[in-house]
Amino acid sequence: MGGKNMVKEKVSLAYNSFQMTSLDIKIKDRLAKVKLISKDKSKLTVMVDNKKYEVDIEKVGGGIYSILHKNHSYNVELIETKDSKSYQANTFYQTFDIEIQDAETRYMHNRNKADSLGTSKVISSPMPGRVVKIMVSKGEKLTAGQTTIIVSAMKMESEYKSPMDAVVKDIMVKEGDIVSANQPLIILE
Amino acid sequence: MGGKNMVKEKVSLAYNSFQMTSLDIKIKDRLAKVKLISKDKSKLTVMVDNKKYEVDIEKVGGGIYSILHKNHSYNVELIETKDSKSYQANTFYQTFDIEIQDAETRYMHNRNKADSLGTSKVISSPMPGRVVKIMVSKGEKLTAGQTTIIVSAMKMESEYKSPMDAVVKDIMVKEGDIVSANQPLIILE
Amino acid sequence: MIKKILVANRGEIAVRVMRTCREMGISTVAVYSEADRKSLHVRYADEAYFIGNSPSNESYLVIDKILDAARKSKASAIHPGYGFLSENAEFARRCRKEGFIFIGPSSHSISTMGDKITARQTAMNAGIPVVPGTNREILNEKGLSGIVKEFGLPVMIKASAGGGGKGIRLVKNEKDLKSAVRAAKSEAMSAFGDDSVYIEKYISSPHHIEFQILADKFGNVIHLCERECSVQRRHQKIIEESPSPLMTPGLREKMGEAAVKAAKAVEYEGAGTVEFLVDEDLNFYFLEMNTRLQVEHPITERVIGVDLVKAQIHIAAGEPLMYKQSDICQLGHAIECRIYAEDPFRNFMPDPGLIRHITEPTGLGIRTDGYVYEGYEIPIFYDPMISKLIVWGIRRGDAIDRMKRALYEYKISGVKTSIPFLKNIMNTRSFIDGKYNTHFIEDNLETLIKPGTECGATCEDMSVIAAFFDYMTKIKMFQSPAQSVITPDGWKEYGKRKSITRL
Amino acid sequence: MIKKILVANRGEIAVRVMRTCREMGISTVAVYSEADRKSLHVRYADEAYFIGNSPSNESYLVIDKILDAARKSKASAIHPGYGFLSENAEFARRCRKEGFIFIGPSSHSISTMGDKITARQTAMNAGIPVVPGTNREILNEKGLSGIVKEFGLPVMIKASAGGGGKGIRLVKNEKDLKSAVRAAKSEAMSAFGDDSVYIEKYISSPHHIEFQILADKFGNVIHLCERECSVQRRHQKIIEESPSPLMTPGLREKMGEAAVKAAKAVEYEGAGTVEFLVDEDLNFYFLEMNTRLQVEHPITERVIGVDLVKAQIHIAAGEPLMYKQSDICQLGHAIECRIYAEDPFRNFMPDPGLIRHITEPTGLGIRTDGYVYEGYEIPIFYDPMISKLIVWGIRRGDAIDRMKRALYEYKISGVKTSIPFLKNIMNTRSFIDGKYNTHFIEDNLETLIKPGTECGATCEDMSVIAAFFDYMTKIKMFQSPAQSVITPDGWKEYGKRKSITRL
Repeated sequence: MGGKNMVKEKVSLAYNSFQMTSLDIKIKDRLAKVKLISKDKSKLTVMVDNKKYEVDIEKVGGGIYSILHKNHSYNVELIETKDSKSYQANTFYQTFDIEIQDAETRYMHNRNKADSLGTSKVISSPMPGRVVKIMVSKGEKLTAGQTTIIVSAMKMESEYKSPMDAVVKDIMVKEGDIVSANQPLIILE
Repeated sequence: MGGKNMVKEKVSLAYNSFQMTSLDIKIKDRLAKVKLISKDKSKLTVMVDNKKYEVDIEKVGGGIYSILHKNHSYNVELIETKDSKSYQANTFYQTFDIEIQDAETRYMHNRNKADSLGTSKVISSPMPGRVVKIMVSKGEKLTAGQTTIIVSAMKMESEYKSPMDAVVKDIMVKEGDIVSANQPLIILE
Repeated sequence: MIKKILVANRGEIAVRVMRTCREMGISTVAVYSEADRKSLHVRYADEAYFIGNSPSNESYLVIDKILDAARKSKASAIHPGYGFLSENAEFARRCRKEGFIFIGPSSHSISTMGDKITARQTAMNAGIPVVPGTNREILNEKGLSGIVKEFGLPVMIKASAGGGGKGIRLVKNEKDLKSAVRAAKSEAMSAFGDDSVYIEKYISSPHHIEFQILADKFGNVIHLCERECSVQRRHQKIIEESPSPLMTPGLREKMGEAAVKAAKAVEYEGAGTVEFLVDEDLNFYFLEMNTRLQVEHPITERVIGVDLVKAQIHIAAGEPLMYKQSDICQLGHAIECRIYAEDPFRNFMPDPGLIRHITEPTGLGIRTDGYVYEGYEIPIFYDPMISKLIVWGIRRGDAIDRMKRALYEYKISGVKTSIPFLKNIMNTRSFIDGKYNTHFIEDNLETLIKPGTECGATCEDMSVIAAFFDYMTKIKMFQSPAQSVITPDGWKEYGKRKSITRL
Repeated sequence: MIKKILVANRGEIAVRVMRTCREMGISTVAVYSEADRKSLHVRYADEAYFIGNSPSNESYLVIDKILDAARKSKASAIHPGYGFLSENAEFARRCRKEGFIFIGPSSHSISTMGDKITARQTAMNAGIPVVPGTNREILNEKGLSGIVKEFGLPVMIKASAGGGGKGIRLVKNEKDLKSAVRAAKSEAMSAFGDDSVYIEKYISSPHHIEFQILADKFGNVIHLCERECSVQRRHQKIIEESPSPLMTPGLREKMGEAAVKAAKAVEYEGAGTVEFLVDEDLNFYFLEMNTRLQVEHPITERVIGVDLVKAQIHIAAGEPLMYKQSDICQLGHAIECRIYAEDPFRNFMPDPGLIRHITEPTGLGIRTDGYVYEGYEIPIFYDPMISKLIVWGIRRGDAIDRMKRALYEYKISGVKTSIPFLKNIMNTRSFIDGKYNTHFIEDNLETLIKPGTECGATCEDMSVIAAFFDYMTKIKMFQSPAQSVITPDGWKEYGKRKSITRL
């Protein structure tokens, strides 16, 4: 089984020649190349990197796929995360973050990387919560490690510190505000 | 509370003058007239026949509405049945068939009534199932009460008899076929 | 040790068996027909093998196909569940012949107990009381009136190969006797391919009470007390409970001993059930033995504290019983309700279809054993039972109160179910008092098939208001500035707030 | 009799209390904050009253608002659940003063046991061993070294009004003593508004074991055996089990007697819990008494067979205890896992959010007590515990196997949960062997926060294939004639077949 020569196998169904039959799919740190070989009702044959899989795949409700592969039974729940190309995949044993990669997502990635360099001076909370206390004021000079804001969620309070010596450029929230995950709270410069 | 004079109460929100603010709703054998008085977020005031209700209504997932009325808590699950105007309503205690009645549904009703008169010579099964045996053949003369077809579902077999003396005009299915609920099986004349 | 088990069944029992396998670290193999590709037992198993078309005589009943899957999967043992091939002596024999452990008794035990005339004879020889009647097949109609003189009327004509209420006739007048025998024979022939029938005295107002037994390969046999199964409709059990409200400690001991004797008489191995009829004077009569796990086994598991599937697997693996008879005692009271996909208000018509939404009861003293899930379409080919609801309470009254609460919480939508019917039973005086026999459903049918009316006028209006609100929202008639807070669909609202880009 | 109970709480405990009320035929009244309009306790109750803004100090902690709802609803009794006002002596006093039955002990019992210095003194006077330490508040720093000489190092500084791990300092070196006392005092002042602290000898490798007690208004007090609660993270319990693997019958009897003494010493009424520290040599020390129902009460319900909420209500209604001490025995083994909405792999960060999908484990020996449902958005304001999973097995090993099976089946999506962390605990040797103390999580943290890897390469590729299939279907790239059988959405397919006209 497997082996590079498998890649050359013909597509057995007559697909429209403009159709996409392969995708790059990122799972954890791995970039898997997935190529469609054939599809007949629920029977799907694909190459994942250099391994060929013949599976029977059925959607069974609740966003869950039941997959039979060599008579082994797998359940994969897919949840769309930030957009239609991003999934969280839950198997009975493990959870994976998955991303469909195409020209568009690669472009967005590069742009986000650039963005994230430019926005490293924004303080935000990775979880939604409620602003308990703002410890700084606009224009204030901060030293690295100084606590700027306290956010609480579900009885747990988290303190967010300044990553560097900086000046408070703007404060985007006030005490008592409910904030979403990753919402900018304080802008430094 | 209640009383006919309530009906005159003003609509407190500025609605577009072309908007529908009342509906006839059939529940069991009763035809209820429902009229919107006001709506502010989840707070709804309506007249149902001559009773005024101020409720707090929220959709809570799974097609279920949580309704608070005079601090009493109700849960009503709505399932669309044959079209967008027909519901099955499940409360914690009872199940109701509900139909929104407007000019269109009344027309359809009348038409269906006419239809059903014309189609009373169709033999069908009220449940989905599998045709076990066809007891008659095309052109055969039947007497009232004669068994025409046996359909099984979930280990239970049901015999369908001719409602009158008739001739078999057509047989729409064959033995072993899977049939839906109310699908025509045998046409008599 | 057994490493991998093929479960030759579907539905809730396949899942229930696999759950115990998972707890024991044993791999599971499912088999499935065309209609069952999406069934939960296929999804739950480690492996799954396709075995044919949807009708069970083309899949679940085909011995060769099951054995073929067992070979391919390299399973070491086969669990038959209940129904299908579970009481097929030929299947048990073939499994063993082809090198698999059959999780159940010997073919000999199955065939002896499977034929009711042989079973009666075996019980009598072991000194167990049986319902007075003929001990041989009725071969001709000459001796009939003599038989009736001996036992008195009414009598029951029963098929020797019987099951599921088929081939049974009650005869009250002597003049109906011959025609009833003919009818029973003809029905038995068409149902079982065997027209042997026998005659039993009719026990009036009987209780159907059964004893769970466990027997290992070393001749150790114990009973796990009784289950009361008198709530039946057309010979199908609806509700079971343990202990039986009729039982006394003395009767339990006597019946338990008789059950153990019956098992020993056929050198039984594994889990089995000995069924008895008990009359109002507490006389008991051997009825039959079921040589497999019963649908209602969970109530015994609850009051005795034993996992019966685990016990079956241990026995099949050749281990001696973990328990002695003196270890066994009942704690508290358990009741099981069977939930069927059927419409109790339309003559119990089966209602297969798509499950739209389920809310299962949970919390203290509640167990559900089911197999349907949201989005699953119940096929038309198999049994309409979709779930079993088992509750436990320290006293019988607590168990009934808990069952009412559980039925109140249990919501299945998309198909009609027997839940309203079961609720009505829980509110019926003779059930509450524990004073009922096998005529219970028949005697109370009129009140049992009345739809509930507890909802009241306001509650009815709330349904109307919900429909009004839903429809107005759907046709976008709520155009006020407040519209943004109407969230008919939680997902959409969430999507908006999280700025999810959708295609 | 009590006819209507207001439950002054939210979340799983509110629903759990209401379930028992429903079984007893008692009407239920919910109170809810702004964030809780759609919460299950509001939907489950017969009535619901709005009591204010989302933060609990503007709603669930405001005595006047609770009492106002109780008056309006004409409730006859108030059940406080756990947390919030459940151990607030003033609330108990106000409830009773205003004519409601408070389902819990007297204000006197609450306040005596609420202050840890008084509680220690009370226990000592009753002849119950306490951890060696000061019996008075530390008022100045002069006597500190004398205290340390008396008990030896290390010592614990503890806030008298303490709870939730606040105001606690461990001191290993004498030089750190003064600063630790100051720090503890300051933390206690800001957390509880009371800076009283005291000093206790540090018990190394301690077990946290508690006894459930029940006491009626007639002076009858019994204990319902122990719960082992040593699996803790930052003084918060994660997993509890009963019996304790450390327990011996002799120790159980001695500790049970001490627990009953403690309850009698404060003329206790209702359900309560006496907490002890037990060292490796099986010496035990009174730690504190919780004057309310505990989160982990279901494991006691399972092994003892008693509904603790029902017992609370009966006691509050003035009925004598149904059980004598000699009626009480443990059958089998129960384990509870607390499921939190948090990410164990990101420093246990809380993860409130929308529940997309839930599959709860069911079947033999499984109980879940939760409150979230599909489409529910967990608010940010309250406790992150969303469910409790309780399993039972005849032996401890069976219970662990069952818990693994249940955690495997338990699927909650939309938010991160502690389920993977709990699975890791079930696979940790010292837990399996029952040889663990309160340092368990700390000692094993590195392996416990490792994401699972059981899925393997093929399973990983199956996730990739599912995503491929889903995405290709979504962008309509499967255009072959076979396309009609692709049913990415069961509802749609159903809609088509049933010819539903949609708007």
